[in-house]
Amino acid sequence: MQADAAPKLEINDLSKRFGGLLAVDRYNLVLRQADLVGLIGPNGAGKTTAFNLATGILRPTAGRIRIAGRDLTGARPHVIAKAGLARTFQNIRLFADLTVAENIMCGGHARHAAGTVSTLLQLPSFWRAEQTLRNEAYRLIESLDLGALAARRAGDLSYGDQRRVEIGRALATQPDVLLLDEPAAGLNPSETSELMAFIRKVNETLGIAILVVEHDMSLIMGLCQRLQVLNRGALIFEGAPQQAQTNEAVIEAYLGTRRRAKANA
Amino acid sequence: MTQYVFQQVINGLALGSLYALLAIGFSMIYGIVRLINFAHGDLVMIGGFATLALVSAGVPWPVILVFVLCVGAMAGIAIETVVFRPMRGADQVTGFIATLAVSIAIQNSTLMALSGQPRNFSFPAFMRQRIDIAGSSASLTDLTIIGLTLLLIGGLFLIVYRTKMGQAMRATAENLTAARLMGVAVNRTIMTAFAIGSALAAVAGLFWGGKFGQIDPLMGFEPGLKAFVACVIGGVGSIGGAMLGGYILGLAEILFVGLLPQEYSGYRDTFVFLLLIVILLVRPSGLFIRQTEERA
Amino acid sequence: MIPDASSTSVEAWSRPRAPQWSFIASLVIVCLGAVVVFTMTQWLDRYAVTLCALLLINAALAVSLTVSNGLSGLFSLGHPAFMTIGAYVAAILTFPATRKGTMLPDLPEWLAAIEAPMLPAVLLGGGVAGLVSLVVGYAVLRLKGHYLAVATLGLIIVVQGLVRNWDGLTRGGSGLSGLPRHVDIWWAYGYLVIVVALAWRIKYSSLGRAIMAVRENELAAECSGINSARLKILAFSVGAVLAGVGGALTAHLISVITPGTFSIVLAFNLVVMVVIGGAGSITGAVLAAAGITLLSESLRPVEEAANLYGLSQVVVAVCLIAVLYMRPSGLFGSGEPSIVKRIFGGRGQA
Amino acid sequence: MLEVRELNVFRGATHVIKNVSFNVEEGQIAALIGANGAGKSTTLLTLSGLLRPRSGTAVFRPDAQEVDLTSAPSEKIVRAGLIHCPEGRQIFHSMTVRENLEMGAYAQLDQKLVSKTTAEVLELFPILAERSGGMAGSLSGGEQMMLALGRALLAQPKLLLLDEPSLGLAPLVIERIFDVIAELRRRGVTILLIEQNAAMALDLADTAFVMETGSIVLSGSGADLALNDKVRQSYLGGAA
Repeated sequence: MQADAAPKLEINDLSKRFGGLLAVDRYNLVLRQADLVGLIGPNGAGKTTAFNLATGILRPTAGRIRIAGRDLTGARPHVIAKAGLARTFQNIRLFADLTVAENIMCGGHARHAAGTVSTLLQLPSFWRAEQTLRNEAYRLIESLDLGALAARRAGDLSYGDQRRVEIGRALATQPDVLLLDEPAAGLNPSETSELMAFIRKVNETLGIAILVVEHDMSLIMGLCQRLQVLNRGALIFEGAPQQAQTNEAVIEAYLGTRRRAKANA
Repeated sequence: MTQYVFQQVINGLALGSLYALLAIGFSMIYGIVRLINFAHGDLVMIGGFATLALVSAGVPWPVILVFVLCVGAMAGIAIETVVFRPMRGADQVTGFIATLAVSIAIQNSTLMALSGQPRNFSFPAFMRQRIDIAGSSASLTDLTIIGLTLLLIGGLFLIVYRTKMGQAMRATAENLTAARLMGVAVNRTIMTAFAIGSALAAVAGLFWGGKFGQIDPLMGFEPGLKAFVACVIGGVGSIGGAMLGGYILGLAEILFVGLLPQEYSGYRDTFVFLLLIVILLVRPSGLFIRQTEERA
Repeated sequence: MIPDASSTSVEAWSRPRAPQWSFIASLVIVCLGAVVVFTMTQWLDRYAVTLCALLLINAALAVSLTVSNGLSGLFSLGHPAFMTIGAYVAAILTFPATRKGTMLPDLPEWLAAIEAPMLPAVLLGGGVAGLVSLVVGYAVLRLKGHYLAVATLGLIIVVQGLVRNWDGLTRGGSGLSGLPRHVDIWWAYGYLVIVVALAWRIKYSSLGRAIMAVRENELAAECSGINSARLKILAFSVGAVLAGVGGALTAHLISVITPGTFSIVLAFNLVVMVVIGGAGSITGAVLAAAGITLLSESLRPVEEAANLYGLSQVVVAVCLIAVLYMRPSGLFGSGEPSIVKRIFGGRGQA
Repeated sequence: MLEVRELNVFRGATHVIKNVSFNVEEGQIAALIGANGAGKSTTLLTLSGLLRPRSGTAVFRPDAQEVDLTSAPSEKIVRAGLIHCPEGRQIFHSMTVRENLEMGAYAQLDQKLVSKTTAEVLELFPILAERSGGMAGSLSGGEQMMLALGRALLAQPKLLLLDEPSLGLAPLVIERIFDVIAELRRRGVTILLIEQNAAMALDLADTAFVMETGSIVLSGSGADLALNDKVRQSYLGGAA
């Protein structure tokens, strides 16, 4: 697959202030096709806030967000999603009362659904749109190996399955960029390694650029080409994952000083 | 002209006192269990009928006042324990529907028991006289209502800000989980908030009857809704805000009717609820609470 | 990466079209209903037929509230406001021109001359209600949960206040009586069929799924590219149009409309029907509406005989509290019973 | 002092805690580490009586008493000396610093003891004395954590449950907080600690438990676990 050199997602000097607290301080990120970048930092460092800014849930105090070259700073989340930026949530947010298949079809709604009038009159274009939605959802469900769960209520699934469905719903929007917020939280190690393989597959075969926030260092180290470290809202490191482990500032802020003391002893 | 305006202001303050009494209870209950208690207005009716029963039994007025406070408190406790406590933890809308159901049940049970016929209600005759103040005159009824309301609100502030129970109530309202972790018995605390709020509403019923001269089983509906408007004006959940909201609403309503030409007075309630919708849209957290952006 | 699923299995799983026979089944059921209605008109007295017509209209209103509240998760109590608007618009249009001169002397010339037939009057009534709901919805739908409930309750009072005081157009508090009795049980039945069909079509379409997604988790829906503000207004306004139509039909069934005809108690009763039926369940709304209407009508003789006015409302309220205790999600949750879905082709499930 | 056996907790339909058993001995610091969502906070909430388990036992034995944590109301658990300092600090923002501390002593009847402990807490955290009349919400994150700790100390804990005390704090403040925790152990308070910063937690802990998807998968002394490959891999930032 020919990598497209133009950035899919470009974030410049993004800042967010809550009252007196600078939660995100001049955050920068460039994601090109098939990038796989990790974002780590202590709890409360501003990772989720950065995600919420990028996806339009919060309005930035300053800075720019460009998606595929379009300036979408301050746009509503559904506009940003349609422009090609999809995400998952730290505390899974599925449509609990809908089935797995319906959840995934919702991801395709923005691109394929028939208009209101066409729906109410059930014109041929309505049936065509429903057919397309279904076919796409089916293919996605097959590839995610969710076939057995398709008719189950999403709220009744196990934690791990819910995570997969949520990623599936994000993929159903056919994004260029995928933001994953702690995808391995609550998964056991074997589920985590399955998830890693899956993320890699999505990244490599579909060419989707991925930014992943995670505390599980084995996932971050095993997966990411590039690593960003955020502390108290500001980037303190960006570079290869291996370099992060020896970086003074990163150790100080995140990996812990006492460990180093012990290792030296 | 100044005489007229003065009388309108006193009238507005008296009405505002009623709204304030109701709104404070409403706000306390919302603050502590995040429940919009639609049945709160019906305690006005219960207070009104309790007063009427005691008056016809010949009980002296100061005793009636105390009794009505107790009746209101007991009614509040009963509603809380029987209906709302089992539903605590359900979502807000479910709770709201339940309060709507309680309100309809109370109203219609009273209708069944006492019929919808309005009953006459009056304070002792001497309350009808007018008092001269600085060249203008005001009715003793209005002045009494204003005075007693301020006393009751003062007492409430003492309880809330000077006693251990009050402190537990504020803590529970702000963060129920943390309050439990401090060893606060939240069920008892919530019950107390219901009791105090409901007692104030029942006294508002006593005043309401005295001011308007009539009571009926459905009388609580309108003041209940308006207490909510008063809360929204002041910021739902804040006791001081509810009090100010009540007075602002009372004054605004009376001045709307008193100062505009006659033909607009029929739009009084329309005006009140347009005000509500506008405030909800412009400052959903109320006039006196600073807007803050939640950290998502 | 996506494995090429064999085309047959795609079709088997994902055929969206309702099987042909479910269309026929729906037709058969509609016809059966028509036969029942016809039998009623032959055997029952006029009062009973009117009562049945009211029951059908109530059921339709409950279903329309299912669209605007149940699917979307909004909690609006504004239905009576839209019914009042629809009823007055239609009534002013159909009122005999000869009597408008005396009862509504302030009408503009062109309105005074009109004596519209029922169908356009009803549609206009629904349309005006819909327009009002767009304006109101734009303002109010940003509110959440019970704030929205109280704001829409306020809307009822605002509309009633306007109607009561706009004497020249509405004849104020005394209302408009002697409306032409254009509406009979057949209108009511047709209205119910159309409302249920529309609700069904919305629910089992991508549109309905998206609306339910907003109900389940607005933030996640937005981040999946769903324009939640637009869908909420859409659901609210569809409900308002249907309510306006229902109000117009009711007024012409009982031949009178006053500012208080559609009150807050009605809002409560409709909400009870939706909650007991299960928010979002069309079947549940129809059954609950029928059950509650029958229950309160059957208590009416008791109320009159024992002089216990209010009994039926107390019973309804207690039923509601009992349902909230025992089955907070209502009789059918937000789904439809599988047998109903099989007959009518519910296509939401895989 | 604390004995948990076969505890199972559900939140809605989700099985969050699965057959969890562990002990905390008097005078020790025990650490519970694991990923976000593994069930650590749920465990603490169950111990302090805010959530009820579906099955299993949890017994708290301060002095000669015995409190059944699966059935006792939370106020009784607090009075027995099991104090939970929750995640995210959960101070009362719109109350003053002093009032927050008073809330800590809410269940205490012995006023002499309360004023003695208040003096100790203010000595431990002088900043709280300085700001005692100010609104708690206006404190910085680190100061809020100190207030939360001070409030918990005023409840006279025999067993202190600490949920992520380092959350969102600067490294210097974290070290200060951990120094205080060590000091508390010297004063005889038993501590059950949840910590994201596994390195610091293991360094301090006498015993430690690793939790994954609702179960305890590893346990041992803090020093042993710090050397465990799996722990290093998952929680200490890879092989160093």
